[in-house]
Amino acid sequence: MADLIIENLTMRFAGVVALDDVSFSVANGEIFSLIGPNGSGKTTLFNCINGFNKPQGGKIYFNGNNLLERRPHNIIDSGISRTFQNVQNIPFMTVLDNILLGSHSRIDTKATLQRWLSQDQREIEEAMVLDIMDFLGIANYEQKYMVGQPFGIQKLAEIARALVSKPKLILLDEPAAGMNDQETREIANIIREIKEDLGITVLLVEHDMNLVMSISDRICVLDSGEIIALGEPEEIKNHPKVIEIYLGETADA
Amino acid sequence: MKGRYEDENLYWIPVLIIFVFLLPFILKGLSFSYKYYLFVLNMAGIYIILNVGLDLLSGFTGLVSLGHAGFLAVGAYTSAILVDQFGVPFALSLIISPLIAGLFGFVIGFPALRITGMYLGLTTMGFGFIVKRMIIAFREWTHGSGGLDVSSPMLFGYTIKSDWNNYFLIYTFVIIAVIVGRRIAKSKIGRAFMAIRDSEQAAEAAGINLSKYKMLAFFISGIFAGFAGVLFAHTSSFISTDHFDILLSIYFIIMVLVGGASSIYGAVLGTLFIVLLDNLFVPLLKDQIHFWFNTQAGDIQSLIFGLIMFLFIIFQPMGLYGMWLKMRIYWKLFPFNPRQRFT
Amino acid sequence: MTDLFSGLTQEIISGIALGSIYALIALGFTMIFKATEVVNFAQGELMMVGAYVNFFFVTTFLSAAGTPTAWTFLVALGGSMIFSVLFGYILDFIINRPLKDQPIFSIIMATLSLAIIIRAVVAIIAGPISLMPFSPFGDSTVTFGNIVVSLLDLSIIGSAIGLVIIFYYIFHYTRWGIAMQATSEDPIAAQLMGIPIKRVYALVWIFSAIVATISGILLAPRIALLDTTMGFLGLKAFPAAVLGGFGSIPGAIVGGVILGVIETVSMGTLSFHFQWIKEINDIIPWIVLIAVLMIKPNGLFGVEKVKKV
Amino acid sequence: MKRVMGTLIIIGLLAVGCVKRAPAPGVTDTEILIGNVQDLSGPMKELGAVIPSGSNMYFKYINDQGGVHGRSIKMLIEDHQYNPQKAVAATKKLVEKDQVFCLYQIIGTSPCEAIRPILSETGTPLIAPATNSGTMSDLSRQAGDLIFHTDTGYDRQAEILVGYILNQNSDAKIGLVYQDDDYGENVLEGIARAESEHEITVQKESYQRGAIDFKGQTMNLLKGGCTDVIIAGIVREPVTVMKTAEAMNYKPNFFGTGPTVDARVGKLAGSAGEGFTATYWAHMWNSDAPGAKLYRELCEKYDIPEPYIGLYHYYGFATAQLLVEGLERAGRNPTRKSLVRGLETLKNWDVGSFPPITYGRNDHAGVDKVQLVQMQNGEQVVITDWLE
Repeated sequence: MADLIIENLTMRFAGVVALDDVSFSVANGEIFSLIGPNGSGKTTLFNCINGFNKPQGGKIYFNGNNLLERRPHNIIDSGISRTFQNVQNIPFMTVLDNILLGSHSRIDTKATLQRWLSQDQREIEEAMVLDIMDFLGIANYEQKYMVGQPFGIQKLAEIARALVSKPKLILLDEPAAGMNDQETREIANIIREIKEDLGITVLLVEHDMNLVMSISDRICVLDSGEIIALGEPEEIKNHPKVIEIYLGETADA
Repeated sequence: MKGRYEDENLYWIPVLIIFVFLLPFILKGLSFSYKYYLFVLNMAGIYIILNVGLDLLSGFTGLVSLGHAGFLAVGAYTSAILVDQFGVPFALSLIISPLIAGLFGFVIGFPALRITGMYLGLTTMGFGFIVKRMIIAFREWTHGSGGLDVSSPMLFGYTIKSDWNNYFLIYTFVIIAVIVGRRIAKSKIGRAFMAIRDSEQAAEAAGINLSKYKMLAFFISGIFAGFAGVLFAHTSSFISTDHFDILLSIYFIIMVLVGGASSIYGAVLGTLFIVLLDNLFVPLLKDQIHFWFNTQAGDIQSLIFGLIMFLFIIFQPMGLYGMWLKMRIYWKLFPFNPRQRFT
Repeated sequence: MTDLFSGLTQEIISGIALGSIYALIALGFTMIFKATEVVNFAQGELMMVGAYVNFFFVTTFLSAAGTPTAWTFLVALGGSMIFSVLFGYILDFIINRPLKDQPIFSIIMATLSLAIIIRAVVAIIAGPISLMPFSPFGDSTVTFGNIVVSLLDLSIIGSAIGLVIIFYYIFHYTRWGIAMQATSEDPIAAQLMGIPIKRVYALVWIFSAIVATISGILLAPRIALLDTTMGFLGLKAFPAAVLGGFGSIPGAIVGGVILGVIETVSMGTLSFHFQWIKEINDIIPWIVLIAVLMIKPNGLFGVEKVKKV
Repeated sequence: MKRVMGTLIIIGLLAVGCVKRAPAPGVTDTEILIGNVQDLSGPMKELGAVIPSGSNMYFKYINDQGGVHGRSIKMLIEDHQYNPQKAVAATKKLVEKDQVFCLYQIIGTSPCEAIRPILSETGTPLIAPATNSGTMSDLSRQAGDLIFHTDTGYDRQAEILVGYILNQNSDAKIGLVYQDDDYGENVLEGIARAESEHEITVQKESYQRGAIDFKGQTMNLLKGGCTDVIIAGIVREPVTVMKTAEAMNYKPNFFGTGPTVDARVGKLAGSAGEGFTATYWAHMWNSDAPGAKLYRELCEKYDIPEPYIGLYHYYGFATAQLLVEGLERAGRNPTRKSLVRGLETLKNWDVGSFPPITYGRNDHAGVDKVQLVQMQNGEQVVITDWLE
C-alpha cells in the first residue's frame, strides 16, 4: 500500500535541472532514505513535498491528496511534517514553546481565546508535548531558552516539533549531521522508535552511510536530480553506480 | 502533568498590581509635586499600552513599524470625533476606535506581505505621514492642523479629570493590556509570530499561514495603539498633528528595543525607562547641571539624554530585559551547570 | 515662459537638483548599509557637521584673506575633507567596533542616539544663532533657451553624478572596493579570505562621512540658513535610498532624483491643474514609494537575499 | 480704651496679614519664579535662545533696580522641542515641581494650546505667549481668561495685508504661500475672512515645514499671474521663494506675515529681497520709540552679543516689560488672581515698545494692529502708520 506517491517530478531553477523525472513511492510505516552527493536534489525534493518549491512537472500524492495543490502551511494538515538541514529553531523561545510551535494546527484558536484568563489552555498544550519530550529524552530542557543549548538538543527539539503535530509522515533532513558517533547512535534509535512505537512513516535524507544502512527499509540514490538506484540496503550497497559515487565517502564513514 | 509549567512566578503579579495602585498615594505622601510625577507616569502608561502592541508586531513578528504614531493618531482622532461630534459614549468609543485603528493596521498589513525589513519600516513611516495628511484634509471634523479640543473621559456617569483620576483609569488599562499582551505572546499566536520572525520556513512547515498571521500582527498592534490613542486624546484633552510626529514613532521603536524586543515585560520596562529618563530624570539632572555650572544652555538636556542612551546601548546591547534575563539565568545556574544529555 | 512645456521642464530640472541632494545623502546611507547592514540614522547629522565645519573654515580663511576667492573655498573644502576622514574613522571606532557582534538593531539605535548627541554638541559649540552660509557661486544662474538653472543647482547635480561614478568605480573595480563587496556578502568568509574587515568597515564610514560632508557643503547655501535642524533632511533622503534599493549605488541616485522630481512637479504643475492634488501633494512621494515597493519589495535596484533552507 | 481697640485692630490686621501672607506659589520674600517653556533643541531653537535672552536682559535691569516690590524675578526655562506633548510635561514640571508663580512667553501655537488644561486646573496665568496665533486671545476657549496675548493674530495680519494690497492696487491678484501647519491654518482663517469681505479669490500654495525647494509653488504663482504674493513663512521660505522668483524673472510685490519681519530675510535674499514688506506688531527695535531707546541702552549696558540683537531679542524685552507691569499691579503680595486682575487694569498702557495695550475682563487680545516694514536698500524702513 503506497502512501506517498511521487510521479515524474521535474524541477528546474533558472535552467539548472534539480529534479529530473523522479518517481517513487513510500509505503506506510517504512523508513525510506534518500541519499546522494551534495546538490543531487534531495532537499529540493523535500521542498517540493513541503510546498516551498513548485515543481514544473509531475505529481505528488499523499494518501490520495494532491500535495501540489496545497500551500506550504496546509501541508501539515495532510499529515506531513519536517525538519531542516540547518536547524530552524526560534532562539529566544523556550525549548517547550519551540516544540509547541509544531502543534500549531492542532490547537483550536477559539479555545485559546476562550481560556485566555486561565492557565488551563497552557496545561492542555503542554500535555501534548511532554510525552514527546520524554520520548526524546529532553524533558529537562523545557524551560530553557533555545539559544545557547547544545546542538544535539536543538536537533532533537526540532524532531520533537515535527512529531508533535502527530504526522503520518515525517521528513527528516540530515538529522545526524554534525553529531558524534554516540549521538548518531541515539538518533538511529530514535528514528527506529518513531517508526515502531509511533507508527510514523519516515522519509530520511542523510549522509551518514552507517546510519542509513542500519535503519532504512529502502533506499533511493539520487544523482544530479535523477534516481540511479532504488532498493533495500543490501542491494544498494552492492550497486555498482552507487559504489562509484560513494567510494570516498563510504571509506570515511 | 499539572503545574510543570508555571507562568513565571505568578504570585508576584498581584503584588505588582497592588503596588501600581498604591503608587500615587506613596508619591503624594513623599512629594508635594506628585502631580508632575503622576503626569509623567500617565504618559508612560499610555505609551506602554501602545508599545505592548508594537512589541508584538516589531519585536515578536519582526515587522518593523516606524509609523505607530499614525495608529495612535487614528485612535485619538476617531475617538475625539466620535465622542464630541457624534455623541458616542466614551465607553463605546473605547471599543470602536481601537477597532478602527486595527482596521488601518489591517490595510497597512497588505504591503507587509511582500515588503520586509527596513523597506517595511519605510512603508509604515509613509503610513504615518499619510495619516497626518488625512487628518488635515478632513478639516470639518479634525479642525485641520489647528488641533482639536477633546472632552474628558466619562465612565458610568463620572467625568474623569485630573492626573490623579487619569492615573487610575490609564493604569487599569495598562494592566489589562499587559496581561492580554502576555497571553497573546504565550499562546499559539505569539509562537507563530516569533516563528515568522526567525524562520518563515519553519513557521510554514509548522502550519502557520504567513499572510494571515502577518495581517493579524498588524491588526492586533493597531488595536493596542488605537486604545492608547483613545486614552491619549481624552486624558490630554487637546490633540494636534504636531503630537503625532515621525520622531514619536522612532521613539516608540527605541522604547521597545531598549526594553529588549520580544518580551512584553521588556516593552514595559523600556517604555518606563525612556519616558522617565526623558521627562523626569534628565530635566531634573539638567536643573542640577545648570545650578552647578551656572549656565542656561538648553541643549544640555538632549546631550544628557543622547549620552545615556548611547552608553546604555554600548554596554547593554540586549536591552533591559536581556540584562534581567542574564542575571536570572546566572542565579538559576549558580553554582551548578545544567545537566546535559549531550556534551 | 509660461507655457506648460517649459514650465514643466523648469520644474523637472529643479526636481533633479533637489533629488540630487536627496541622492547624495542616500549615497551615504547606502554605502554603510551595503557593507555593514546598518541603517545610519545619523547620516543627516554627518552632513550637518560637514556644513558647519566648512562654514568655519570659510569664515576663518575669509577673515584672514578679506573677500572670498575661489582659493578660499578650495582650501576650506580640503580642510573639511580632512576633517570628515577623521570624523568617519572616529565614528567607526565608537559605534561599529564596540557593537560588532551585537544585533543590527542595537547599532541602529546607537546611530539614533548618536544623532541626538551630535545635534546637541554642535549646538553647544556653535551657539543657538543660525549661520548664513556662503555659496562659491553666489546667486549666478545659467540660461539654456528659456530654462533658468542656478549654478549651485548645477554643481549639486554635477557632484552627485561625479560621486556616483567614483564610488561605483571604487566598489566594482578596485581591490578595496571588492573587499567591501565581499565583506557585505559574508563578513566571516571575507575575514577567512584574509580581508581585514575592521579596516574595510572603517573605510566605509570614512567614505560615508566624505559624501555627507560634500552634500552638506553644497546644500548649506541652498537652504539659506544653516542650523542643526539640517540633520532632519536625512529623514527625507531615507525614502530615496529605499526606493532605489538599499545597498545599490546607482539606485540611490535614481531613487533620489525620482523623488525630487515628483516633489517639485506635484507641488507645481500637477497641483496647479488639479486642485485636489494640493491636499495630498506632500505625501505623493510616499505613495509612489509604497507602490514601487509593492511591486518590487527590494526597491528598484535592490537584490533579494535568498535564504537557504 | 481707644488704645486697646487700636492694638486689637493692629493685631487683627496683622493676623489677617499673616493669613494673607501664606505665599502664592513661586513667591518668596526675595524672589518671584517665572516659568517659560521654549524650543531649545527643535526647529525653532534659535528663537528659543534669543527671545528669553531679551526678557532676561530686562529682568536683570529690573532686578538691579531692586526688583518688583523688592522681589527679584527669576525665570526658569524648559525645553519642548516644538512638541506639544513635551510642552505639557515641561509645563507640569514648572507648575507642580518648581512651583512657578506664572507662565510666560511659551513659544508655539500647538504647545500653548496643549497646556490650556494645566492653566485652567491650577489657575496659572500665561503672559505673552510667543505666538501670533489669533486663537490665543479667544476668551471662549478653555483657560482663555488666564492667557494675556500681546501680538496681533496671524489672521488679523493677513487680513490687514490683503486690505493694504487692494488699497494700493484694486486689480491686484493675490497669491499666498503658507506653511502647512497651525501657523498656516491661522493665516488661512484670516485670508478666508478677507476673501469674503473683498470678494476676491486668493491663489493658495502650501509647503511643508522644513521644505527646501519652492520651485513648484513659485511657478504656480507665476502661472496664476499673481501680482502680489503673501508669504506666511519664517526666514528660509521667503528668502528661497524670492530668490527663485528672481531667477525666473518674475517680480511680484512680496509681503510677509509674522516671523518674516526678521531682518535676515532681506540680508539673505539680497537684491531679490528688495521691496519685501512684512507686518510687525511692535515698534522697530532701532526706531525712536522710547521703549526701543531703552532697549538699545540696555543692550550696550549688559554687553549683549551682536548676533542676538534684533527683532526677536527686542520682542522678548518688550513682553518682559508687560510682565513686570503686571507684577507691579498685582500688588505687594501678589497672587495668581491679583496678577490677572492687575493686567486687566491696563488701559492704553504705553511704554513705547508696543503700541498702546488695553486689557479688560472681556479683552485679552493686546495689540491688534500692525505697521508695515519694507526692505529698502538693504535697510528695514517703516512705510505705514499703524493699520487696523
